[in-house]
Amino acid sequence: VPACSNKKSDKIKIGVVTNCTDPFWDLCEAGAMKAGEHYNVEVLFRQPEGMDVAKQMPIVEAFIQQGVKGLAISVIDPKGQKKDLTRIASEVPLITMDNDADADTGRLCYVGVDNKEAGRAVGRLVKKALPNGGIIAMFIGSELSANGQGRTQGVLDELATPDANGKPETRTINGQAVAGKLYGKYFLMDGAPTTDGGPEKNPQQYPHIMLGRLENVPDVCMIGLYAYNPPAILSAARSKSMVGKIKIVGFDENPVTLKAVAAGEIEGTVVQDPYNYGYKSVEVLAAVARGDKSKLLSSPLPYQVVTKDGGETQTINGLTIKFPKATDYENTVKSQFASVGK
Amino acid sequence: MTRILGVLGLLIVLYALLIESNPAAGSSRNLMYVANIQGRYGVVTLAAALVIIVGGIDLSIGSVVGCSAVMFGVLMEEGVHPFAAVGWTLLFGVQVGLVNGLLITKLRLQPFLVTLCGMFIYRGEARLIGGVVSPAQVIDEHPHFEHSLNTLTYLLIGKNEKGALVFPAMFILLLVLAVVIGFFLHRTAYGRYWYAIGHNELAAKYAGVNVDRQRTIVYVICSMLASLGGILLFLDSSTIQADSAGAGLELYAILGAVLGGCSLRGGEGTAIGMVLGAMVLPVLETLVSFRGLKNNVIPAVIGLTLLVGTIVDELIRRRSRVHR
Amino acid sequence: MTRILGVLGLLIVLYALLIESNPAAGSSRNLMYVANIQGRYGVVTLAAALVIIVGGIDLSIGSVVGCSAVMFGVLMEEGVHPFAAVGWTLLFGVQVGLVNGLLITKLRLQPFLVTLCGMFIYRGEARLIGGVVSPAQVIDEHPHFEHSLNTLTYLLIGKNEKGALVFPAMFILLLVLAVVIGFFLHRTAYGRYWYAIGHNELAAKYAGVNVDRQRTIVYVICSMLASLGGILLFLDSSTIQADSAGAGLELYAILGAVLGGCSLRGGEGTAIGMVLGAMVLPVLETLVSFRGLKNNVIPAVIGLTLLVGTIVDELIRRRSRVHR
Amino acid sequence: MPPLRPQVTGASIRLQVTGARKQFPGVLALDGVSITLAVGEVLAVVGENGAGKSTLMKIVAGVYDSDAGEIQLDGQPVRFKTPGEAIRAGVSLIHQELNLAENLTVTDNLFLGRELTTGGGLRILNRREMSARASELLSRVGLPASRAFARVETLPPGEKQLVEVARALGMDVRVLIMDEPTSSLTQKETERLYEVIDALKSTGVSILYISHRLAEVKRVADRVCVLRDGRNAGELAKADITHDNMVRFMVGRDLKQFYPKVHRKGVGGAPVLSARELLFRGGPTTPASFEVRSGEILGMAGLVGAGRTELSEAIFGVRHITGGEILLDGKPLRVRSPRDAIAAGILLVPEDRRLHGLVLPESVGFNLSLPSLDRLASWFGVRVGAERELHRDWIARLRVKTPSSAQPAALLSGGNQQKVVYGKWLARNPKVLILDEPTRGVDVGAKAEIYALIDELAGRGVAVWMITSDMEELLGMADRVVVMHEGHIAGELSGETLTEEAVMQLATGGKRT
Ligand SMILES: Nc1ncnc2c1ncn2[C@@H]1O[C@H](COP(=O)(O)OP(=O)(O)OP(=O)(O)O)[C@@H](O)[C@H]1O
Ligand SMILES: Nc1ncnc2c1ncn2[C@@H]1O[C@H](COP(=O)(O)OP(=O)(O)OP(=O)(O)O)[C@@H](O)[C@H]1O
Ligand SMILES: [Mg+2]
Ligand SMILES: [Mg+2]
Repeated sequence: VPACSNKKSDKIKIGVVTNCTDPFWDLCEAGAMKAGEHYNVEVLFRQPEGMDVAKQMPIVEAFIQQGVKGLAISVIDPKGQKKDLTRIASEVPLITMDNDADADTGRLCYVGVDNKEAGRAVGRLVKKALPNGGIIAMFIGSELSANGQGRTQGVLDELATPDANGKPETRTINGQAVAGKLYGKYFLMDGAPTTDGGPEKNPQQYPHIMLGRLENVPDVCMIGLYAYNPPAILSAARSKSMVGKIKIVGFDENPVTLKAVAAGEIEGTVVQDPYNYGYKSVEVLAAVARGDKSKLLSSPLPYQVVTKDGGETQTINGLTIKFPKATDYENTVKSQFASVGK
Repeated sequence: MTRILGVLGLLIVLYALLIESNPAAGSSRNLMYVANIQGRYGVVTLAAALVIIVGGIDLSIGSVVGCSAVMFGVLMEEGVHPFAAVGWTLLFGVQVGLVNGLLITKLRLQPFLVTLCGMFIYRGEARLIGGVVSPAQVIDEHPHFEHSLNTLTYLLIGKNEKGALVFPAMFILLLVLAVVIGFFLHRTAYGRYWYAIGHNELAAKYAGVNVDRQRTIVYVICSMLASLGGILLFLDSSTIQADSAGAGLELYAILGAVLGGCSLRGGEGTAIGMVLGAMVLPVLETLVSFRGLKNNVIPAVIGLTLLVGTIVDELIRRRSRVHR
Repeated sequence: MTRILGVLGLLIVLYALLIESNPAAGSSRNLMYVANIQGRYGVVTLAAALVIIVGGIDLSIGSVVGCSAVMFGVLMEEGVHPFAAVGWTLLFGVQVGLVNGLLITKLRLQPFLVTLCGMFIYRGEARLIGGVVSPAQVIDEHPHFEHSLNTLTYLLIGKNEKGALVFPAMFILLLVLAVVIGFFLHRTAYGRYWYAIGHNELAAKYAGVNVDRQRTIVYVICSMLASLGGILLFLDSSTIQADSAGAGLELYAILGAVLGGCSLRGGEGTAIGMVLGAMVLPVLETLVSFRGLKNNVIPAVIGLTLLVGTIVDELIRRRSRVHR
Repeated sequence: MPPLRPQVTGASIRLQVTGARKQFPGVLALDGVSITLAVGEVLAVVGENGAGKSTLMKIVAGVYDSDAGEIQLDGQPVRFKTPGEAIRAGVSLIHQELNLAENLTVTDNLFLGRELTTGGGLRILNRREMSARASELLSRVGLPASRAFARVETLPPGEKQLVEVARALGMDVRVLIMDEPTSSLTQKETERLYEVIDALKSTGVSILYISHRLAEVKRVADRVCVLRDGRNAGELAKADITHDNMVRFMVGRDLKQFYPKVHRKGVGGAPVLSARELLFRGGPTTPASFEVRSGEILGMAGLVGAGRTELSEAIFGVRHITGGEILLDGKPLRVRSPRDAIAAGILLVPEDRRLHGLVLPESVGFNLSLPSLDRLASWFGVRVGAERELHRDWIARLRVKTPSSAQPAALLSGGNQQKVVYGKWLARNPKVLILDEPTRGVDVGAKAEIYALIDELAGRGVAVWMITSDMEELLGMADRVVVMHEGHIAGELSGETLTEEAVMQLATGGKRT
């Protein structure tokens, strides 16, 4: 294995530690490596298994021990990890990425989108798909993670605007009483997102069953908030021949999602551009390591909204948001994956 | 016979509850869908069960499923024709089984340890050879594969070119495989060897059975079935992630086998039991979702149901033993 | 003796590679850090190993660790004093072990099945009683617990109030526990009973051993240790997520036990072996981090290293058998 | 008497082993043993426990590889690497210990490894053919044809042993090796086996026969080869096969007072253990009543499967008692587990040493101490000194042939394992001692010692209940005999009435004369 070669380089080392393993982070890695080349630093990039602080911290510790001159971490629990992050920030220049922590931990800046804002963008896509209101069902891997909570909240906030938020309501759908919640004109099935526990737990079955409960019901929109959710929804819809009869709104840039957006099967997807996370994190840290603090970001990165036809760049809530065309964005992602050999 | 009475009862109760839960749940379309998932589970359950019968265990099943799914996709992306890719992927399974089998029989390593290492290794291999793969991507790169891939999907998964489920092909595949395996287990000399080896290796050896060879064969069949499971997973899923595809499946497979009457002490189990055992979890999961249970309760409900099922099963068996 | 030679060699090689990889890797701070993780692993390894010695298996360990960690946090959030919460959490472990033990001995269910159900059930319980818990949150809600919580963390984890590691308390805890368990295993009648049960339950029964009681005791100890592992996890981690905390730990624990010389057929294993076995994985993981290996290769490297270690171990043992 | 070397003519030699040597860690099991076996001959191999008999047979049958020496089969040098090879060459071994796949049926076991199949490589079982052949094989060893479909684990040990014999009969054999085939058979089945052996002989099959029952050897053997400490100690031609000759070669001295009655008075005292109308789960429907008195040896006879073991297990707390009661010293006793029985002073030396008697992978010492740990334990663990003394004491008293007390029990010869089971129980002071086939596989010398021990115990007032299938032993040792037939107690014999004929009559269901 070439990576085993033990040449001691004098290059500045920058560490990037994510919160779990995911293709999303492969894109981030691609960006980080690219920036490493650009700024002549050695990038240590690690994806710990399974959203577990107990697995993440030993890697962070090992990086610190190796003398990294900058560290980017995707925080799992901002509140719980505060103490550790504060301690780490006192030893090494620290930035947060993808998931932020409190500013008083001493982290230099946050590289990532505001998940709540991105969630609002999803909400807007839903509104566009079902302008007269309807029934929505949301799918997510875990309702415990900070970014998941932010996204969900954003969607619901947007849908509820300007009406009241989360009014419990029971509707009879296909002869079954369903306890849900009403957000504006939108009725959320079961009153909460369906969590599926991760991509390995056969995520298709949940949208499939949901579609079974919603058979022949008009004005349905299904929302997938983790990268693998939109493809799972799509596949379930296909297997029940319901593509086109229901609306689907996605999140993240799974190749299948992008393709479906291009084909008009999915309304749109909100992407975070993880490549840029990696690139920016390393860029910022390399500069800090060389004593230059001017590159620190002062605001969250903008998300992008991918749709079939794309659109003009807009300024929304103070962020400059791009609306790329699905086919274009697909090609970008493909070349990013290719650069890490996937 | 009493060995499968418990699991049969459990299944009947679960199906009854499912159909009662929602009119949509009892629709033929939904039952077909559930059957298809059962088919996919079943293939790996057969794999696990065979190894359990010869007194071994295979923890690498989940990773082999994942690695095979990724490999199948990557091969096609690289331009290998879908049918050929099926062959190569199954061959990969054979190789995995051979390595497992030889390490266990020739070096006399503990199966648990060997296959646990395998679990790491093949997960790593999956991640090395690819990140995300999907049929859509393959067709994108090689549009001329579309037809063959659709044919494969139709034959193995039962979905038409639009992705609509037409018939539960995976369940039919499971039945076919179970009949073949059942034939070998219950009607041929090989089956006798496997049961004998599982219960008392020395007795088999003294009777002149080539224990090492038979064991290795079983590990090969097991991993080949796991590879087949990977192919099914790829064809059935919209997208495969190397880091998670098939993860944890070995436990479900073993669970299915044990529910179906295999004993981890080896030497016990029937083909029909394996099929029934594999059918439990998918119905249970569907039931739980249809009931609209909160996600938080789901693992607990599944665990408790299985436990109650097991206890009832044991009581039935005990009762029948007394009355014999 | 030869039973631990292999794992000892493996450890020495891994440590040598670690220290050679980077000057910082051999620093006392880093070694202490690694030792502490080894301690945490070790506690659950002891748990798994004891059950393995009596010929059982416990797959619920990971979930019990997770559930105990969450429970410990939730109890304190509800206003239970940290010291009392330790007691209650350990009691929870005792209860889990008792249930497992009774189901296995009285109803004669297969340990694999019972504890697999337990794996679901306690994961579900963890998710039901709490989502995310952390010491920070506890202190937030009950500032007067801060002092006791810090004391606990200092004593059990070796971290001061700032969260800096001062001494490897968990490793010391592991050594203490191993000595106690070693005493029971190797010096008292209980240990003899456990080995006898693991090898030949009937012979033990005919020799007047209360097999059911001894087995239940072992399951209770096991789950209690798992609960202790949960407490350590809570104190050591800055945050605990109910759906993932401790997940998969049972496999690591069993791996440690088996590397340390336990056989899954039961009746084998030494306390010192368990400690050594538990030490392998943390060094290996640290080594991998220090070598700056690419993510994708890591699982494969871990798997291969363990496999090579196992093979070498077996060869040593075989050689020593011939030369004896 | 000079060792006699009866000659076998070259032409008819079936099997010739020359200079076989086998070294195990710490034990030289065989040190250059040679044997010759003619066509259609029965050669008995006798010797003390651990003399190397089983090892020699395993070498011949391809289970072990020898360190040195040569084997010729019908003039051809052979060296089998696996049992399978040996079987295919016509050399079949009935192992000293049962080796059956107990989860399968009797038929499956009879044909394991050489199933009758159709379909070429598919090897589809030809069940009809196999069933037919199976019932024929079973009838040859005297088992009912209905057993063909029973799972082996439901059979009593004696029947399992017969299944093993039947299996060997089904093979196309040139050399059949029987390693203590009769150790769990009663006289009736043994007679049956002799008939089988005679039939085989007449078809030219050569037989190597190992037994510790010297009367049997006298009956079947054409020639006797005696092994001692892994070497040839001598051979006896048919005419010279007498008990004393064999013993002299084996032990190197004469044995006096084989069945001692030194310490006993001959009649028992007060009843110590009584069973009143006892019924137990899974047992026969007829209740059993009997008693064992202090200071006597109660013998219990019956055919294979008569239910003696079951009855003793019920009293020992292994089987659940459903009716009647057990009295100990006249007071009712509740036994729910062996633990209760042991606490009350009732000890059982079980019939199946590998299943119930020993923790095979553990050491001899471990096994010896196991039931006595409650006495050896202290607050600081097991008392090492006391334990070591116990080991030394019993290994010496029973002359267990083992390199040390740390040797795994699995590596001892069969007879030595039996001695360990013995020592394990005698190390505790019993009140009632139940012996189920106490001398199975034990050599004559050790038998004499065990008998002396039992006699001494009985003399001290212990109530001994001895279940045995060895008629000689029964008549020699028992003061009183209870005979069982198909689960119920058929009658009691003592003094004048205690004769071989009477026992046999009761055991086979005949009326008492
Ligand atoms: N696998 C083994 N490993 C170590 N020692 C062994 C092994 N098998 C046998 N021995 C030893 O070799 C010697 C000969 O054993 P063997 O079983 O041949 O005796 P035997 O004559 O059959 O005795 P018995 O009449 O008790 O059956 C014994 O001392 C025994 O302890
Ligand atoms: N094929 C069978 N299936 C079920 N039970 C059987 C079968 N054969 C025998 N038995 C039962 O097993 C019992 C024999 O057990 P037990 O071992 O106590 O007899 P035993 O007199 O000790 O004979 P042995 O000399 O074989 O030890 C009988 O009561 C009989 O009912
Ligand atoms: Mg022998
Ligand atoms: Mg008996």
